[in-house]
Amino acid sequence: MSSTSQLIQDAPVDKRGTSIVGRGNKEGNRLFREWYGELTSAPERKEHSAYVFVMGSLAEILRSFDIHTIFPEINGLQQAVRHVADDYIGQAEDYGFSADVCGYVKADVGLQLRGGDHPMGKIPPPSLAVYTNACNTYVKWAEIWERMYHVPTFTMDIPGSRAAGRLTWPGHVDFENDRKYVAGQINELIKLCEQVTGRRFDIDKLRETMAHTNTMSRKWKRLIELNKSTPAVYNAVTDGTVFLGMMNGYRGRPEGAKYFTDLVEEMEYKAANGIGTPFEEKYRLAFVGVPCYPIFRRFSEMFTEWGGSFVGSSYLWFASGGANLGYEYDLEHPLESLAEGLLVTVRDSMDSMFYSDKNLIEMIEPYGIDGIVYHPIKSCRTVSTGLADNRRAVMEATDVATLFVESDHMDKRVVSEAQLKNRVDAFFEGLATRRQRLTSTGAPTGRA
Amino acid sequence: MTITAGIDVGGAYTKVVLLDDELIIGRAILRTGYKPGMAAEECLGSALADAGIGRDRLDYVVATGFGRFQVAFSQLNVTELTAAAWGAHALFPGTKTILDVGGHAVKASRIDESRQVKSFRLNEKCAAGTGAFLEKTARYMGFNADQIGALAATSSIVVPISGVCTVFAEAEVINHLSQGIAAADIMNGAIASLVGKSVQLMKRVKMEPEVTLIGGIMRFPTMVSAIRETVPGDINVPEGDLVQFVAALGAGALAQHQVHRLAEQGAPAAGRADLVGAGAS
Amino acid sequence: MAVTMPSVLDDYQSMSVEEAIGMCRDLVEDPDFPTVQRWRDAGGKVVGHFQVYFPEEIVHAAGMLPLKVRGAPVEARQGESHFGSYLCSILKTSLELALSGRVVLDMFVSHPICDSARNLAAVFGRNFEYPCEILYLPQNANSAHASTYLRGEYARLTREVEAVAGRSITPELLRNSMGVFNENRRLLRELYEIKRETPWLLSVDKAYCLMAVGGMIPREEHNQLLAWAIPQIRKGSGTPQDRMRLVFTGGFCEQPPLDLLHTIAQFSYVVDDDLLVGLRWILDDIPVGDDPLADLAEAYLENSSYSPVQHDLRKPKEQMLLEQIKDAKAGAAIITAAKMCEPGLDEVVAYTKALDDEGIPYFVSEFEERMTNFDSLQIQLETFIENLLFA
Amino acid sequence: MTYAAGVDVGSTQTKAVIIDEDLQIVGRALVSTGSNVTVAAETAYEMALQQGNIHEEEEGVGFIVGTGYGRYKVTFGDAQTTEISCHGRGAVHMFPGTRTVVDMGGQDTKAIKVSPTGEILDFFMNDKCAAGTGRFLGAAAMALDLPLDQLGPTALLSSRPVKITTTCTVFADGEILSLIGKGKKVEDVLLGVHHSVVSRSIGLLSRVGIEREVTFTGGVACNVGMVSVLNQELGFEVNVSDDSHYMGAVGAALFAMDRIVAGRSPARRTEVRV
Repeated sequence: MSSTSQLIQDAPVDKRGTSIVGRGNKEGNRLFREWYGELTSAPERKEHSAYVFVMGSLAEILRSFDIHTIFPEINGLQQAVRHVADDYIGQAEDYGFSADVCGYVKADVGLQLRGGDHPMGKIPPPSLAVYTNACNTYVKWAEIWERMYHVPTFTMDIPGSRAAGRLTWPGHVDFENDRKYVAGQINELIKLCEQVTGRRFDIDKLRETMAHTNTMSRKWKRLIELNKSTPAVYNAVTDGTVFLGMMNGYRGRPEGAKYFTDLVEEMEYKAANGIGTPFEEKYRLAFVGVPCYPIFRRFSEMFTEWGGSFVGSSYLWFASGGANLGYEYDLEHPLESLAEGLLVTVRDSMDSMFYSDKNLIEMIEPYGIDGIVYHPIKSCRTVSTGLADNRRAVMEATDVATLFVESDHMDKRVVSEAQLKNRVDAFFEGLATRRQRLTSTGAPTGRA
Repeated sequence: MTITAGIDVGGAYTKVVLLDDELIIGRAILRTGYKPGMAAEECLGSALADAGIGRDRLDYVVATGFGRFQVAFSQLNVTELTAAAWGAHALFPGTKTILDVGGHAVKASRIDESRQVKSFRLNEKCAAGTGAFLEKTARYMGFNADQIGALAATSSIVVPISGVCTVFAEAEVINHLSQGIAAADIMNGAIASLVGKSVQLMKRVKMEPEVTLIGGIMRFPTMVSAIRETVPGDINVPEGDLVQFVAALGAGALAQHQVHRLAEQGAPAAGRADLVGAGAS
Repeated sequence: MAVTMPSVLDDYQSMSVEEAIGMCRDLVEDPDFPTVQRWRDAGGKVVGHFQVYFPEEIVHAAGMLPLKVRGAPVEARQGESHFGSYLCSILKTSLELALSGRVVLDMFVSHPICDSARNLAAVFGRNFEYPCEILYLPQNANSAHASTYLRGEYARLTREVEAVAGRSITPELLRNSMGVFNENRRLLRELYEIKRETPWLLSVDKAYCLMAVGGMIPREEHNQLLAWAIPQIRKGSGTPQDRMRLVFTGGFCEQPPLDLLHTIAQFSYVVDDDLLVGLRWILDDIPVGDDPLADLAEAYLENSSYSPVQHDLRKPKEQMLLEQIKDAKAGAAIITAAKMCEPGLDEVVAYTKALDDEGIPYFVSEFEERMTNFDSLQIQLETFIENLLFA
Repeated sequence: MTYAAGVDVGSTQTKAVIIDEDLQIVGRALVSTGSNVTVAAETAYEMALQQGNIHEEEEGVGFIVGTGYGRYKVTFGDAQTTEISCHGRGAVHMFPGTRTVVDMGGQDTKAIKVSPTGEILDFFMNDKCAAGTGRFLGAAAMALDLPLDQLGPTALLSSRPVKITTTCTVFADGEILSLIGKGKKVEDVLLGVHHSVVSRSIGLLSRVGIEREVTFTGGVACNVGMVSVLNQELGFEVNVSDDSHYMGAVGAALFAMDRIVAGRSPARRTEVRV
């Protein structure tokens, strides 16, 4: 049984709980429930909560004001994996939202209409909302809360790459123009937090949260590299989702720093001892897009039962807010480097969605990728719009096998298990014949 | 006494209702086929026969339905929504919300005391939520449309059918069948999915009681009872197959209204059929 | 005038204004963009910019043709194969125009108006050699730093444009171009005034053709056309009819087919709308000072219209719509959204709730640029009118 | 003599094919799938045996491969393979020059890119919407109450196709009837229907890249109208086999024969393999 299904099923953890292997998922599940517990009880303690998003959560600043960060995206995926999303979505559609609107948005609208009743606990209303433009739907989403709660909403506008690979760096006139803009907005956000909480901004507290994020980013980068080992030490789609929950939920917190330090220790141990995931690894795959949460476990089994192992996922790049860069803030100049870091990491999140073809191609050799699975979803134009074209580019540049299957990460109505399985089976039948040919001609076949 | 005709040229069927003032004196229904104009002619003919009167007795004719512009002899053309408002109001003066589930469209509207349509929504395309879906499902399982009600009535289980596209929803049906699920339960599921989509439309027009259900699909008691389960307040359903004639009845009632109005104005009975006709292309 | 702009329109002065509008309609509906062809044949360069707003002045000042990329009612046979299932049509047809060679560009610019639009720049970039980029218009219009940032972003764009044009854009050239576009927006305001004050003289579809053609011809020429047409339209012979005055909203990006606008015009007066709002985004003349880029940036943020794709706490969209309806003395609204247009569909919810609260009648209708069947729209329109007639 | 069998369980029809060691088709059968998939598969298989008058007692069928959406319901099968692989394999077997396959069935259309050895290089199917699939033609036939086999011939009587934009099956009859209502000729409307279906499929084909030769398989390939419009739109002739309807089953039978030849045929099993 895959570790994430424990997360889904609340299944008891086995006796080997003490051993280092499997610790990450066990701890992850515990911390995850603890986090939702905190959120549920926050109002009793008169604590403030901010609605934020995974790409640029500004957790470092919010945490320095002891403002809880609530991720509607994570609430949404929990509703889906717990098979209750359709009720919430239906309620939002009755409210007037179209069937074509993002399922995360509708699951959240339904949640708000129910006063925050969520399978993981009770989600408090926001004291404020902070969001970047990394996904434009964030902005439209926040407008819904403006109307529902009349709370302050803050757009942290972060200009992304103007074109593929055209990255500018400190010192460059364009970079500095962007940085000034972001730095200015950070000061405006700090003032807003002071107004909301009635507390003075404490730069040393900011240093602390940034230091924790530094550790987490460093470890996150390492974690991603560790899956170059054969067999893969974790499933980038299922286990990866647990890690993402921790990365976002505990960003800027000591628990988060410790969690990822331990996790890297676990994965290094597994790598050193050739310990893989519970499934036999026949084909090494990269995942592009957002997982299919309504049938999360089944979706992953469709691949693992053929020996398909997800060693990498673009989801771990953009949904971690660009932590994959391992960017570390300069604690001597917290505000300046927060602006720079935000710009660099959120820009990378966007690049991982709009321009990921190059990164994928570069990933094939070191990670021994046999196939790339593209899973664009109805809900998310941000992630999905470019994927068909991205795939064309990758197939032109390499002869890696690819699979393109569409469904959704929330809306069961457009998830057809039979259709998905049919395409996945055909993909693996193709991989099998391809491997026969390659082995017979002695050509390299990834790591397998 | 004023004799008027209301003609509803629908996608599947054409219906005619003859009114003598308030009283229904004749009606007829037949398949529209692909010559709506002719269908209207024939249908009016049989309705006149049914009433046992001659065509010369007609004071005013109002046409409605998608084929209304093909009706050569109407003085006035109005939309199904307007006609339905008049029809539902004539049968149930307390009507505030109308749900019309037809073969190809589901329409919800909210009206006021004076039959003014306040708000309305039509089903979006690509929603497996039209009457046609029920008939397709039934046909696939070897039943005809008239057996749908009786079939579903024998079931107490609702098999979820979630597909957005009717064709893929059919595939779901096939899958259920192949897993040995009873046809009745599948029919029930199909009805439930149609009801769900219809009720959502009513919510979007901010439904108020009384709700009046019209359209051929309402012939099936299961459909009606399923709606009753989810929708609070009074729900009216026209007697028997009258459900199919509500728009035609409304057109006839509107025709009566026109005759009297024009009489007051002393104007000749010429409608704005031509004006609206300009909208046809 | 530093740049000589070739004339790309046929001689319309000899036509009746109706014929001239017919000419515009043909040009607007022609997927081969003949005026752009003529411009290229005369050796001109073309910068395509996606919806909604783009500072065309900068491209104009470099002597290039700013082409408003707004899709087209074409079958996106090649375009489709570069995209997935759940996308608006304008994205696919815009790419189709370029892939099929109907439109040849020297540069393509998209904007962060929506996530599909940003992706479009990446897709173009993977398929074409010429520069394809995103102009990051600010999404935090309420930051004190937005206009300084935007001035810097415009400066960056200016450098890119200069590189493509192979000539530098002096403040003088830019000020001159800003004058041309001020004039253009003034004329468009006149056009909309006619629709608002005397709608029987100018139907929404005709006004649209006159306006839209501006996005594909040199703006000087558009100014001449409008200056020629407007007085004649004012002198028109139409007589007022008892029709419902409507505001049409939802046309800010993907464009509804002209036949849809025509259908509406047959039953009602559309006295205001948000069609191609980008051409009218700046509400008044831009003051032309020492720092024209700063003036452009300031105008974008401080003196602009509204749309579902700009977030500005000072412009709650449903409030803006209600004001628009009030100012246009309209009795009802048609709330539309392009299929699969996330920002548009999100806004429909807020719009309808506000209209419900105000008791303003409206109906909701989705459209697609390639649709040809308007039955459902027509039913809703007629029901509206019948309600007035048989109350 | 050893035989191999392929059983293709589609959403509307089930096909079975028996081939011999020379890869020649010796028996074929087609039944409508109906509500009991397993029964349909058995019936088709038995009928194919009879047609090839093969008596399992003496000369056995060495291996059976099930394919199609109901492949896991072929409880007497020895293995399952997706129809994607099978259509690719079948098409390359029938037309060795095949590089692209377009398969049009009841409710989906597949575009498959194959290597000379029949290896699947890429494939694409319509997921979200059945618009412009064979089902749309079926709906047109029902609306105009024409027998399916008359669709093509009738359409080809026309020279002026009507432009049809709504390819949504649900609204097909409405759209078609209103066109007829507006006085359009039946054949012009039908040709329009064929054009719209073909252009949807070409859209799908260009996702995998249209490389000659193109082989047209599936039930819809029996429609002469579709073939001629497809040729016209592509600008070259596509391959169409008399057995195009059976192509999935043929591919499955070929895979079955591989297994026999590879001598890896397991003891006949009859339990469900899911």
